[in-house]
Amino acid sequence: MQKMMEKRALELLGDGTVNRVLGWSAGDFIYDVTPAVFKTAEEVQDKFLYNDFCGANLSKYLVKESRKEGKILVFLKPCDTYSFNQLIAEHRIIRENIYAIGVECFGKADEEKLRAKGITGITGIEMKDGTYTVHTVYGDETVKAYEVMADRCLSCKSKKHVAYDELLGSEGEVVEDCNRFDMVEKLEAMTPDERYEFWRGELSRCIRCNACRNICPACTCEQCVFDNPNSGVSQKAAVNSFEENMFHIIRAFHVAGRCTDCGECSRVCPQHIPLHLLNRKFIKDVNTFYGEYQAGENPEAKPPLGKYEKNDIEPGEAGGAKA
Amino acid sequence: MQRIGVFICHCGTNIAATVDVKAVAEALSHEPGVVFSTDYQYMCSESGQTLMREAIREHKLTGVVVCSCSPRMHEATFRKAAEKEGLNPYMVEIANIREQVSWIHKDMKEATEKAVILGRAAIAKVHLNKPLKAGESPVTKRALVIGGGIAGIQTALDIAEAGFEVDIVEKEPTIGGKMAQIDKTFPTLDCAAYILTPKMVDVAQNEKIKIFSYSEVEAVKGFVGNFKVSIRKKARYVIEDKCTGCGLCTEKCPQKKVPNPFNMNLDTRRAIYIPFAQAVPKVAAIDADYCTMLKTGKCGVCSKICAAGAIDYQQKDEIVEREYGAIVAATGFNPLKPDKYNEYGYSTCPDVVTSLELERLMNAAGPTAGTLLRPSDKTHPHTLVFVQCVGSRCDAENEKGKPYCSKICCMYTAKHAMLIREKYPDTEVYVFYIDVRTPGKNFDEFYRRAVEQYGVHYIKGQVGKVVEENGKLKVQASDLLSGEQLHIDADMVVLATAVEPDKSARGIATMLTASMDTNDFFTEAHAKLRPVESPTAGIFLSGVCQGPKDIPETVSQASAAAAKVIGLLAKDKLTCNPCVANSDEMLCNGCSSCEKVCPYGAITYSDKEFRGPNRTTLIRRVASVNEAVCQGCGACTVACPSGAMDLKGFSNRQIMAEVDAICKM
Amino acid sequence: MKFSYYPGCTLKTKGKDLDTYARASAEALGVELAELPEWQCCGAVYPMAKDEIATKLSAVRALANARDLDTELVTLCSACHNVIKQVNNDMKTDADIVLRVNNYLKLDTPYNGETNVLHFLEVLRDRVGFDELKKKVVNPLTGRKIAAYYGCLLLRPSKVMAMDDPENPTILEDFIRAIGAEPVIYAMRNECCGGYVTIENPGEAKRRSNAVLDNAASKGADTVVTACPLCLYNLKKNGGHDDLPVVYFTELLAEALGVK
Amino acid sequence: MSHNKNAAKVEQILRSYGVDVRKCMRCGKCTATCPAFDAMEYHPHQFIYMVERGEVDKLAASPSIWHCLSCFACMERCPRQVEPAKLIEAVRVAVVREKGQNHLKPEDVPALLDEDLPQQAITSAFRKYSK
Amino acid sequence: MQDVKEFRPKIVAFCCNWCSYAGADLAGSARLSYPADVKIIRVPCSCRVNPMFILRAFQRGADGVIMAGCHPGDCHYTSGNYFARRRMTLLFSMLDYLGIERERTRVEWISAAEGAKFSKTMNEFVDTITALGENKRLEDLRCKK
Repeated sequence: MQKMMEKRALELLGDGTVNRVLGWSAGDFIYDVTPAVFKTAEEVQDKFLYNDFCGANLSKYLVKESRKEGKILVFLKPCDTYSFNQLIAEHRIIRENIYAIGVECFGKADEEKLRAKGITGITGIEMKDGTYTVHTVYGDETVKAYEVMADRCLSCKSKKHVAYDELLGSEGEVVEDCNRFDMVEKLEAMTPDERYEFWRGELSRCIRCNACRNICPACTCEQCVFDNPNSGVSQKAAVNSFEENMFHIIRAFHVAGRCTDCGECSRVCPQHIPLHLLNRKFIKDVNTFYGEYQAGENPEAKPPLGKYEKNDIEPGEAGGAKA
Repeated sequence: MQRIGVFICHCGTNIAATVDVKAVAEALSHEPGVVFSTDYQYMCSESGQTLMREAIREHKLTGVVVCSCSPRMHEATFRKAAEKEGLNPYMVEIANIREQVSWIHKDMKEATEKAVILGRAAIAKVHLNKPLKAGESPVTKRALVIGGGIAGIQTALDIAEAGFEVDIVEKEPTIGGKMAQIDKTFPTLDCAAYILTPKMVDVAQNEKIKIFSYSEVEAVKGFVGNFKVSIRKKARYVIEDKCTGCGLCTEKCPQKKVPNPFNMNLDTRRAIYIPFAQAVPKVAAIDADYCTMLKTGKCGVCSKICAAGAIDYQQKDEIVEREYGAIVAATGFNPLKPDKYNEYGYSTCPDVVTSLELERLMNAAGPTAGTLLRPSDKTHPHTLVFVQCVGSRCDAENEKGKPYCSKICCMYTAKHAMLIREKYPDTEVYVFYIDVRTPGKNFDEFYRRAVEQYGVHYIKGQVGKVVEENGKLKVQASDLLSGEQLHIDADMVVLATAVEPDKSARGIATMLTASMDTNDFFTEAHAKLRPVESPTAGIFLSGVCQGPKDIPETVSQASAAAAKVIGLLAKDKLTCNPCVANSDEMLCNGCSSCEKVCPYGAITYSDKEFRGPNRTTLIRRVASVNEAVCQGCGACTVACPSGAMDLKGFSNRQIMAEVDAICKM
Repeated sequence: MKFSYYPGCTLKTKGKDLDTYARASAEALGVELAELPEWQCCGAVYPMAKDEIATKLSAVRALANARDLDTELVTLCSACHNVIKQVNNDMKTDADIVLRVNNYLKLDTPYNGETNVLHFLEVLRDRVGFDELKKKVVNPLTGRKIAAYYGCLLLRPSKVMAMDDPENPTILEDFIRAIGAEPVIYAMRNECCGGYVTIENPGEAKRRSNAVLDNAASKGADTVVTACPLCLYNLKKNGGHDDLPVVYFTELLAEALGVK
Repeated sequence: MSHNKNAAKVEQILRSYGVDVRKCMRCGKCTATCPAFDAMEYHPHQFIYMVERGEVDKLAASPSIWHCLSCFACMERCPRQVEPAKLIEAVRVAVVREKGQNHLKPEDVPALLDEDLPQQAITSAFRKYSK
Repeated sequence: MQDVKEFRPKIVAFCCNWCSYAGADLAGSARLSYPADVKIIRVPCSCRVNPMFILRAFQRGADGVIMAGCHPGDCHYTSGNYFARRRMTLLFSMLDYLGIERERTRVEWISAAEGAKFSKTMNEFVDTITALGENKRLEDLRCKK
């Protein structure tokens, strides 16, 4: 796949269709992949990478990149295409300045899970028939994919590309039984006290590094309310438990109906707080109360908080979690 | 830092009896920014306002807090007073310590504490207040009246009299409404037609009035002074300008079996018809549900005989767009259909009729040419039983009826009883009542005449069951004063059915954003002091759409509504509400979230250049608000994730400052 | 189409006809009426007092049994229908009664009004459909003029019974049309026949039932149908119209379906 | 009877009844509709008013309460949802709950029967008239 | 000077100007009392109520927050309360999910004519919150005096 992508990138750069390529670049380690913009064929040949560690969602970078001179090539995994569409719906990226190539994804590996299995010194990774072959400095290891796959990929909602100019591989399909709400349901089934304890345990670890917000493709505000001294709610470092509550509830509310459930927030959280469970609660409630809605699936669709029905459920009837 | 003056109103003893006003003034004087704090007996009085103005001058106040009655009462008064002293009126805030404190709390300590807290919240808000300047919008000097009954007719005539243009939209082919169906009017017993039809002619001849008959309001956009209304002119298949109203077609049409709603379906008319002889406009209409030509393409009799060539089978509904400065709802009423009250046998016995049906049976222009005959066998009835309050005064849980008194039934029943006894002295007339309600000029005298002069039997009690057997209506009823159950063999039973708002009213209210009560009557802006205005600016109420009324009351209210409309149309400019949304372009993402929730389409987007880093320019899509269109609901402010959209006068920070002040306690 | 069926005491003895003809007709219509394995007398009159619990228990047992069998519950006798449907409504809406009944009964699963109660007439109208019924009629009762007698219990209180318009019902008339006869509409069809005081005050019962049949006869009826054994008894015995036979609606149904 | 005892009885009846008697607007439709009017000494609208006035003893002693046919017509037709039939039942229940006040005794039954009388009539009579 | 102090909740009520605030005025003029613990903040429409305000109130020590607006269908601005309804439905469900007592938040539709409902609602809400006790789960302790 990497070869095919590299080939197309070079062709498109070569024929002048695009003047830049947005992709992934290897860092110090093969699993330490970072998004990067490649401006020349040399850079592409030198640094471009696509492997089972390329989890980062590139669509958000287009907010800035698509406003620059010339067209840019971007590679989008299925889940990234939802974010891409949502950003188009919100006029945050300029479609004409983008050439999007959809690339297949069967789930990305979680380096930390590999390490927990004792697999270190990784130099390469390949997947075949649900098994990873991991090349390490100590030799090759094989491991069942589901054992070391990122959590968000284990409950992947869709392998379908919903937006692209060109596809490498198949278009893919929506995953029907993705079970992504299992944990939400589990929490809902708890008593309020248990839920409170759960979230206290999770959110109290927050260090307000803002990584979740910075990575989130729905958080593209020119200036975040929490950074704006005039908003009346801007805050400095976390001092007190409420701060994280406020920040995370408001952040989740701001992306409610817009979050595509890409899972980047939880992926980048250095404290491993399952932030996606907040977003998924909103998604589940929206589905339950107002009918199935997948943000980014269709850029023309009206968002659930931008419309209403006269007989919508009343807040008092919504009931929340059942004990 | 603002320089704030605080004024605590005693409201006589209304506030001062429960709130220690001196203590409140003292406590609030220590709040940051407060440079003056006092109490006074009546802040809204001339001298109270002078006190405030002097303080503004002497203490160079930049903000004012008045702790008094509800801002819905006197906010405007105090703002005007401040403005006279050169202070921006929007630097004045009210703490409501009457409705929310003194009137509902008894304990003085508790009430005083709460008053202080509400005062603090208002002070906290004023600290963040900014001078606001209200924009102006022009006024379209034309009014729309929805409904062409006596209410709409009177309102339109009065507005036109003052020199303004008026359009009447009437859903039926003619104006006239319910009054056109009525025979005589109480308490004078003059003929409804004699007094109504001249008015209808006045409407037709008035150059300022345009009638859209057989038309309905389709959509309403805009706001006070600047409404844009789409009117659907329903296809009547007759060209209005060509039809001379000769009526030949209505005699020659071969389709004779069309129920005639003007006569309460007690007789039939043709498929092409003019509702009644005095119709305005006197233009025929074809009932598409019955016209053979429209249904099968075969017939065309009316077209052949129409010398004016007015028939147009191809006519389609037409949408007309018109602009108005004010809109009057005069949508009227209908009598409740008593088909849920079949203990009285309405659905099964033709001789059980409603009062409006009886009007037609007694009207010279009605199906029996004014001779009272039983619908079943066209014989003269000798015994009539009237039942009052059918569907009125029901418990709120009763699904069949209405909780209110319909107000007009006692009087029209007395009228019916009297007229029948006068014309047919051989009849016995019984009226079963719960109470006889006759508050009105010459009303009780009228009712007493029915009893004393005409010998109508008024019985305190109700009818429980009507059984039709061998041509008689066996009426089983109670007589509560004698404690008997009565069994009367009657020939006719007349039901005084409840008045209910016309079914179209709910949809019209929604279009007008005018509020309604649970019975679908329009709500007035103030039950006592603003009875002909809707709370929505520029929307006025005329007639029964606001609540049950008789003709004199309807006409009074119609004229009152007209006076309000004239007052509005006489203005060249209206001051807009300055508390509108405002988008901070530096923060706006251009994401369109706000636009989706704006009910007025007040938000537009444009690409703007912004300075980027390193002397670059960035083009960004940003929202802007049309301040003349925005009504200031604030829906957009919550939809906006970046906080770029805010509401003047109710900004995020102002509201949060109030929250903080209240929670601090 | 399978339903749980609650016949009630009277239908096992004096009102056998009502039951037998219903079963025969149901079979002909492809409706399975499975009699509840155990049922007790419903009490024949709905206890209106809010603080009466004991007299509601047998109805709740029947309702809970039907619920456990995952079926709707069909009744035939007007009185049983009235009692069971009203008790069921209590079990849906009155928290206090629900609590006390369940505390008393100690069912495996507390009963909360889950069962849907249907009168056999409703089965004919809403499940089989009168149009469908009409197609299955082999022996239409053409020319017969039949007066439907509803009485009190089928229709009232209408908020709970919710079968038809309590003052101008049509279900029996539509039924009569479906079996090929002509319905006779008369005002007394929903007035009480006085059945409940037939022991206590036969004079009163006579006056009431006589008024009903007089009204029906005046409209030209040749037969009166009812769904209530007590009404049938009372109208026959006290109605004073030997010229006017009173029969169960199921008898005419069976006749029309050719299974009598 | 002392005032307090009467108050307790009224309260008991109102509890069984479960409707607010003050909803009644005294239109008399219940009495107009009542098929058992002729047999009664007091009539439905009076039941309501008497309970409202606390005159339950007079009512309890009256044969009227046994003449109600439980046909629900007054409940159905009352415009104020006052449900007089329920009140009458509440009074009946209060009476039969007092020992020895059973209106119908088993030993009286055989004399009343004929061969066609449905069980329903006897059962309902017992339910209504006895404890 | 104080003996055992009974718990008096802090309750913030956001009321829309056209219906519920007018309903509160009507409750006032009809002298239909409700506890002084309820403090009203006037907003133009229920759709002006930002979830941030509600969280802010809790942060600053409110024990209960109620939002009151026009009945659905009767919004002065046509549709504001419909949007507010969706927002609050989701927000309250989220708060519940985080283990914050559901009873602390409430939405009621109270018209300008429903003074009695206003008073009844506030009385009920104060009772509910009093029974629940102090809000500890959302309070920012630094904001406490």
